[in-house]
Amino acid sequence: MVSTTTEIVYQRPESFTDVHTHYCPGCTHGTAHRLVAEVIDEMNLREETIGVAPVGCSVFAYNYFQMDFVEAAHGRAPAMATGIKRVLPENTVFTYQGDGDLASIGMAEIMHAAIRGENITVIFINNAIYGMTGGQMAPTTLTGMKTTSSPLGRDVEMTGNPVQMAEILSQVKGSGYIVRRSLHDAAHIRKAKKAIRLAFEAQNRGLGFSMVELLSSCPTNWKMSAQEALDFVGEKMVPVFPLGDYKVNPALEKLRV
Amino acid sequence: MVSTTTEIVYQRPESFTDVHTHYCPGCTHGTAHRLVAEVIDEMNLREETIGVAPVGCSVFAYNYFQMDFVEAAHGRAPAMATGIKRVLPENTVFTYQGDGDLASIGMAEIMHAAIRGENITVIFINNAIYGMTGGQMAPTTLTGMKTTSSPLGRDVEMTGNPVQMAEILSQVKGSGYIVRRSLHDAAHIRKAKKAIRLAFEAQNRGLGFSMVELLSSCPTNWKMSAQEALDFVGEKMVPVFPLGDYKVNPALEKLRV
Amino acid sequence: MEETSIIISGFGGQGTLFAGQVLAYTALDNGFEVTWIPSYGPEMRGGTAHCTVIVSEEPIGSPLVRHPDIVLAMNLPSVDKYESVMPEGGALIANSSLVNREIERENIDSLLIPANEIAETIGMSRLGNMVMIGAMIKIRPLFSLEMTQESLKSHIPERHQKTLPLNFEALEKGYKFAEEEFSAIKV
Amino acid sequence: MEETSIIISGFGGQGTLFAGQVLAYTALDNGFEVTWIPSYGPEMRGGTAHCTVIVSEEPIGSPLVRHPDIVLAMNLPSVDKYESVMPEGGALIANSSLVNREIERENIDSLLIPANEIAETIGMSRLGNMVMIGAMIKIRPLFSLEMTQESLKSHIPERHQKTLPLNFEALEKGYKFAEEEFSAIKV
Amino acid sequence: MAKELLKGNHAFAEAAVRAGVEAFYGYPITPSTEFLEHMAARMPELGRAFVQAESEVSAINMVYGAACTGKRVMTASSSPGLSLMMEGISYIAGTEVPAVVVNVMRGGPGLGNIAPSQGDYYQMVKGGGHGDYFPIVLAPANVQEAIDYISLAFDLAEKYLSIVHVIVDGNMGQMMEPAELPPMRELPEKAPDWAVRGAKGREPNILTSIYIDPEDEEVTNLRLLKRWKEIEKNEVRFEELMMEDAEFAVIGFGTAGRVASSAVREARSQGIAAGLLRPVTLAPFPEKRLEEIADQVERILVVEMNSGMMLDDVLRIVKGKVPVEFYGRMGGVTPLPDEILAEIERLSQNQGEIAGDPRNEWMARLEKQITGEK
Amino acid sequence: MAKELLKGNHAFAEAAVRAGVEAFYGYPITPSTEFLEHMAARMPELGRAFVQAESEVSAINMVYGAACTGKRVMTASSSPGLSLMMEGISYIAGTEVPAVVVNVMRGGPGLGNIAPSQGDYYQMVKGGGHGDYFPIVLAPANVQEAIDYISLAFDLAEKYLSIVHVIVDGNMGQMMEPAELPPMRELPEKAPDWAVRGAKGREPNILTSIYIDPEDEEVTNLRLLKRWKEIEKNEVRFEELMMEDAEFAVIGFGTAGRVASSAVREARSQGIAAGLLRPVTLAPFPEKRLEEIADQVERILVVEMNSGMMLDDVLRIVKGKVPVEFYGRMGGVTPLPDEILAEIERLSQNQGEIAGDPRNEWMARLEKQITGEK
Amino acid sequence: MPVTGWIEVDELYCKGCSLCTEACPQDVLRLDMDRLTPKGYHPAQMIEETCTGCGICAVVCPDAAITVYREKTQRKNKQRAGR
Amino acid sequence: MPVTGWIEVDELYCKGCSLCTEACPQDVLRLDMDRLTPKGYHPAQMIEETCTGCGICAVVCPDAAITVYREKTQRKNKQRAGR
Ligand SMILES: Cc1ncc(C[n+]2csc(CCOP(=O)(O)OP(=O)(O)O)c2C)c(N)n1
Ligand SMILES: Cc1ncc(C[n+]2csc(CCOP(=O)(O)OP(=O)(O)O)c2C)c(N)n1
Ligand code: SF4
Ligand code: SF4
Ligand code: SF4
Ligand code: SF4
Repeated sequence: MVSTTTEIVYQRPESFTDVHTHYCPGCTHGTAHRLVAEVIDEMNLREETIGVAPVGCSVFAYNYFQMDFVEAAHGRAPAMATGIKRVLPENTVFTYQGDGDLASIGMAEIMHAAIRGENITVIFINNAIYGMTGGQMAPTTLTGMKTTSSPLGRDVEMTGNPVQMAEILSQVKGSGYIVRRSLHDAAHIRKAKKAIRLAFEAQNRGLGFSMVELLSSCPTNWKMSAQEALDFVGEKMVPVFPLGDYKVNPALEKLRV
Repeated sequence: MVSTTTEIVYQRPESFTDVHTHYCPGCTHGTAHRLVAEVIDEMNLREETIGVAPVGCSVFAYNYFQMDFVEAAHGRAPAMATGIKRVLPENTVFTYQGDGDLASIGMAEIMHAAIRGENITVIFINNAIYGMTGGQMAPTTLTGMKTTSSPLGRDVEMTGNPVQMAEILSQVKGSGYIVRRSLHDAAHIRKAKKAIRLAFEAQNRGLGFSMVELLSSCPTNWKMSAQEALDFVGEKMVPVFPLGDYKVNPALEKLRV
Repeated sequence: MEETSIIISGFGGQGTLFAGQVLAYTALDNGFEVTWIPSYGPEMRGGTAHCTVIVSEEPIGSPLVRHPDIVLAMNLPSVDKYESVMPEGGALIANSSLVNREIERENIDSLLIPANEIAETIGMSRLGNMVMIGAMIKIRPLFSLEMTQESLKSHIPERHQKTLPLNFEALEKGYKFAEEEFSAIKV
Repeated sequence: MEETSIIISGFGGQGTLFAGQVLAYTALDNGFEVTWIPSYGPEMRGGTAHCTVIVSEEPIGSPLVRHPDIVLAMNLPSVDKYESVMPEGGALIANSSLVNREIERENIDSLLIPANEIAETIGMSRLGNMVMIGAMIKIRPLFSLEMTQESLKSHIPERHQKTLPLNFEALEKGYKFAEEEFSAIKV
Repeated sequence: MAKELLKGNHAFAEAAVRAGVEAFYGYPITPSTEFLEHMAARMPELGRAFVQAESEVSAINMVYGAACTGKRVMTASSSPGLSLMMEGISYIAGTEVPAVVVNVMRGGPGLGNIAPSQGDYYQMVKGGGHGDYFPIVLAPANVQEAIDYISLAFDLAEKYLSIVHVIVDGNMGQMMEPAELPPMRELPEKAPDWAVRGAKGREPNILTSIYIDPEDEEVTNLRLLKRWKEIEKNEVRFEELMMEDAEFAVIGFGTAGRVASSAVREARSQGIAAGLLRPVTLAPFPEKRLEEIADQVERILVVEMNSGMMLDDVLRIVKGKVPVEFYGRMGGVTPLPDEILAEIERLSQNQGEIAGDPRNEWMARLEKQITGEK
Repeated sequence: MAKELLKGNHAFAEAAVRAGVEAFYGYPITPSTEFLEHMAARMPELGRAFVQAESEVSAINMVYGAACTGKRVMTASSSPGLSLMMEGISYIAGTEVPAVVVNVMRGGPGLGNIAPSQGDYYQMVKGGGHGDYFPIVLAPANVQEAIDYISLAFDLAEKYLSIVHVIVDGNMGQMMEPAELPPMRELPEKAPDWAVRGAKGREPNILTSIYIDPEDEEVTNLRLLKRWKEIEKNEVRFEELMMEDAEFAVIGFGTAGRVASSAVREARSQGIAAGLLRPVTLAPFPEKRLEEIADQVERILVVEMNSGMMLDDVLRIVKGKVPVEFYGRMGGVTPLPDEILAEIERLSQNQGEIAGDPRNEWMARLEKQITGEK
Repeated sequence: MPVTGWIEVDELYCKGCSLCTEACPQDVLRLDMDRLTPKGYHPAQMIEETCTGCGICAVVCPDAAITVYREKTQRKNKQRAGR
Repeated sequence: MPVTGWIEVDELYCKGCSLCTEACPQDVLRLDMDRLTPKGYHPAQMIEETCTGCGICAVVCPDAAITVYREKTQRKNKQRAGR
């Protein structure tokens, strides 16, 4: 006996507002937002979550998530999140930060949030550039990459090598879940979502600091089409920023999501 | 045919002024100062060296070294040293920093000096406490250790684990020489001096960022006698902060000093 | 000639800022005082971009104006925004390729010009901005066509030198279109 | 009694700050206004430590004075520093264990007392500070010996309670020494 | 509760605890460190939040975060630490959330020293951070006053959704005085409706200081300014000593004002009709009262532990009605009563006009004086 | 050299290059970013130092370091970035080494927006950092002036061993104007004798801002203050428009002053005897000139792109001789000539006294106006 | 009977970045060059009926503009006790 | 003939921390409880002649207060050419 039903394979997450984002077409900030919203939906955390927006292209993140949000000073999101989490330990607190925000001006705050084992989740968007201010060099900018502040291409002699935050933060005892994922195609996006899920699970279980570094695109400042930008992530960024699990608290390993 | 001559086995280094230091009796800040002065004498660098003093008990370091010195803001010595080295690349530039200065407030500056591969030398005094301000907890304070800001002993749950800067900085590509040594007895002091020599050699050879982390004592705030404090370093600190070479540029390995 | 204020407005990517600079350079090369000031910041991304150019024989005070004497509107939002604030006797030139409505004001000079289409006839759709400039200097002859072409030639970035002839052609086509289509103020 | 200012000065570790607090507590317990202000900062480390105590029946303005009425000098540098600035008729009590010179000023009351030695006779050399206090309240009876002991008893930190008898003895010995040795102002 | 002998920093911190502070985030710095140390012991035992931050930059941003939750939060530091907080303070002000910041001032500029100073007046009162904002600034002059005003600070911060600075100098932080601590306050159980605590059964709350459209920012600036006008109307506080019939007014805040009170009493005993105005709220400044005084007295002496900062505000308000003179000590030096008395005596003789900057004559006198002192 | 059409930020940066700046350390921030971008291209090709620092905190401390070597060094940023530099600026001032800091101001407080503003007047002019120090503040109003004053800034910094701030608003940073760049200056080959470059054949040089003994710090504070008095004597600069016979004075700096000049011209053409005073050095402020003007005119209008900051200085100096009114736009809004003209017209009619804060009436008017505009 | 699906593109969100058209394994998506969204972009659309409802387009869409539906056939089995 | 040595302690620098007395392998150093340095510390001193001049005390001294001397005996050999 046979019957057909219509199922919805995918729809816009509930934790999203119905606002058109200001991101450039094809910018994977949107993808990252969506994954976070989906995870929060799945875990049913929307009403208890407090997001901390950075200064960067995602400065207006609070307009797109249907939940309580604050807007931090440039680089200080982890400090602000700490201030919140310590007085509201029962709430879920996450920061969303770019690479200039987290790896440059915010280096001390992210390091010490991890060192304290602050029980927060950090979504780290590594797009190898300063988007909002128009394409200056980030600590994550690839060697030789031309930016508006490295017009001849990043010179290792003068500016050093691209900084690998996942590797560095995994050195810190306090961290509970530190991984790097990429957003350059559907398969990797699915893996990225799993990681974000685990990061929030880590927080819920009080396992300490969790961060998901997401290799992301900036078609506008890379001066590429959306698809070219994703290809660049896959072909050029992944080799410099190896994907993988850098620190996983044993309590999470069993977990299937 | 036999003759006897009198040789001087040890004397006060030339790079020292003849000023009585303000350090507490038995404080190994003095030892560290002496080793730096000896190395600078041996390498004949006194007249081209610029030192950067921190904010901390060693704030007056410039009174004890017979060379040009500047006094940085708390934690910013690596930035100040960068500003100097970039305009005077031929000079030898070193910072001397405590663990509150380098590992707490100065985390971003030390990380980025290393990330840029800034060609400076950092002498890092890890005494597991804030000395100058009267014994508050440092990021390096041992688990369970009582300080004036952790009166019940450092609680890992609330404040995280002691931070291991040598390990963390060795993760950074730009670093040329990153080691940890201890000052708790004559043998270790001799090894520490060799390391300081190599760190300055690294700078002279343009091998990039070099740091020697020195496990040091604070009898006053640890409330111990000078010797007890050294024993504490050897017995309690060394296990938490393993001595060793964390990053050595191949060009230095051959070098015998 | 006393102070003349020009606003050039359109979508990002329509070359409004460069068009303004062409006017500014021409003014400079011909001994006028001039200021050029863009809109900047997030609204640039995706959204609209406009600049204000002021040309004068006297030193210029405010680089900004509330009531622009001349407006080059390269899209509909720009017409909607500026038509109402222009002073009597002002000149509004609108890009009919993207503006699908008439100009209502009767006490200003106005011209609808299909800048994109004209540019496409030259084979370079991005040159709609030059077409608009061409039309403008016909209707409000701050400078001659030749003066404008001279300045364009001497200030266009190296990498675009090869497109100079096309730019000239765009200017001329705009100028001609205005010559033929523009009938002075209706009232 | 109008405002009386006391400075207690010596090496770090001689208990000058605590001695001042004992006076402050005694003043408080007996209904006086009082301020206690220490020297603080690097000079504390190793170097000298001193505090200023002001006792008064009126609300106290400045907690600091230039010309202290009473000085307890526990070492030589302190005598050198304060002897000259004391007002006529002031009282200078110096710890002769560490002060190997006479007091020159003749227009002030002065007493040389071997505080360390006296303390050692009690078997607790650290109590030189209490010996000095004992002598002071004899020479300048701001409060009685009993009042002082009462307050000491009720404010001494828990961990030191057991040493209370010794502290009392030190106060008494200082008091007695002053009783016997002190002959009022020479001029 | 009876009076106890309390050390400034400990008393201030305990006062905050009693006032119901729910989070303290700070970084050690002399001469305010005992404040943090007191909190390190007290807050955890009360189950409240304490974090020794990695820096003052981080501390103020932790404060910012907690302030957004509507919890009572504060930090305490000293001069250089405050400079590092300027960005965060501007953000807090721009987001219109309540927070209390204590500054135990020391000698500057730069690393300077750890001695008592009032050299941060401009930074604290005019707003050392960027943009248009209006901090409330309280300047108590004794331990009891500080205890009382620290409680008040939280109430003002919450009433006006404002940053409140409590500024004292190192003397206040380090000295002991008899004082009475208030009883423990109840913690508020319900959250303010603007607070972020999770959007449970309501629309999300968003707290931000960004208004990308200048028109919106201007509306915000105007709202802040109007709120400030309210504060100016309601919250001016000051102390006076023998001003009723005074012919010479001394104006000083904090320790300088306190020391001046001794000098004023002494002057009176010498038959000089001196009086003291001690502003307790430096912002809002007691303008009305000063205007009255300017109409009453013959001459005004401003006394500060800096190079003459409040002096500017006094000059602005006095509008040249009477001559204003200045006496200051700088770099961590606390003036003593006899110095100020000497100034009052000089003042009471001096009929001359003060041409230009009142500091000119003082500088000449001070230079002699300190070359003498040294 | 002939005039070229130059974009503000690029012109300012190139002016610094021509003035012989040997090191630029900075961090990107709108609307000053092109300044850094220009340096990123130019400095390396000239073999001079350029570092994009990890933050403004680090940038200013890099500047501090290079300043101690006696090399010509600068940074450029915008409002929030300046707040992060306050500690470093105080250290530089306390160490008495020369440095130039450019602030391209934007709307605040907090993150605010990136539109043009003058809301950092207090922070820049009064000293947003801790302790007693006295920055020189230059406020050019057009690209040419900025070019000229950036060169001057280095000379003043070196002459007075002082911090020099050059402050403009976002309009100036973003606009293009015809201007002429100076020729390249020679770099000085010998080091100042206080500079740290290695103690070769001389006693060591030590540069620090710490004076642990308050007496020593006070001597330093006095030295700084006396130097400041010199600066006040020598370095006042301002521009005027039709002040000779003016009955109504408009006072504004930077873009506000520039826009006001259009309004003043227009007012004159309507027969209103208006004139403009545009301070170029905000510190030292043109006090003498303003005093003369206060004796000459009937009424003064202060125009700013903030909530009324320079206004305080004007009130202090005018001493109530004539009524002072205020007109400001905030939050990144640039006033237009017609607004200021309307104010001048109103002013020319208004005989009334201004009771209390001149901002009260303006606030009421502005509120109507912007609710209208929106 | 094959599993079939279809998508809807919400033009409020679509920015015409064409990541979905590139990603679609069935190659059934294109940008509609004849229409502009309210924000001025050419929106994506389905041009053939062979969509399997795999959802890949939605996964890569940065603007969550796509809803994906699938028609599902299910054969109901008799439940066996104890299983 | 044994190698012998001796030390000098500069009392300007010595702080009487006794790290040297603890470290001396010959146990020939003590603090002099009868004397105070200008800074008020009991300085270290040599109490026996059996110092080998090993220099360990100087290595551990945080205040570089110790100068170490050694009397050295050397037997001069005829130099061989080509070596
Ligand atoms: C204190 C401060 N400094 C600088 C800026 C200017 N700024 C805004 S966003 C940004 C960097 C953005 O880059 P990133 O963090 O990588 O995020 P993205 O825009 O690339 O997503 C900078 C430098 C600021 N707003 N505040
Ligand atoms: C901005 C700032 N914050 C805080 C301080 C106070 N302070 C001075 S030294 C110091 C820490 C010293 O500890 P450490 O760096 O470990 O050096 P140590 O004294 O132990 O040698 C602190 C917090 C300061 N001077 N400046
Ligand atoms: S600038 Fe780059 S990062 Fe920012 S929204 Fe555009 S594409 Fe995304
Ligand atoms: S406090 Fe500690 S670190 Fe500082 S000098 Fe004394 S012993 Fe050394
Ligand atoms: S991926 Fe999303 S935004 Fe991009 S074209 Fe497809 S539907 Fe539109
Ligand atoms: S180690 Fe040095 S300082 Fe310590 S006792 Fe010996 S000589 Fe004196």
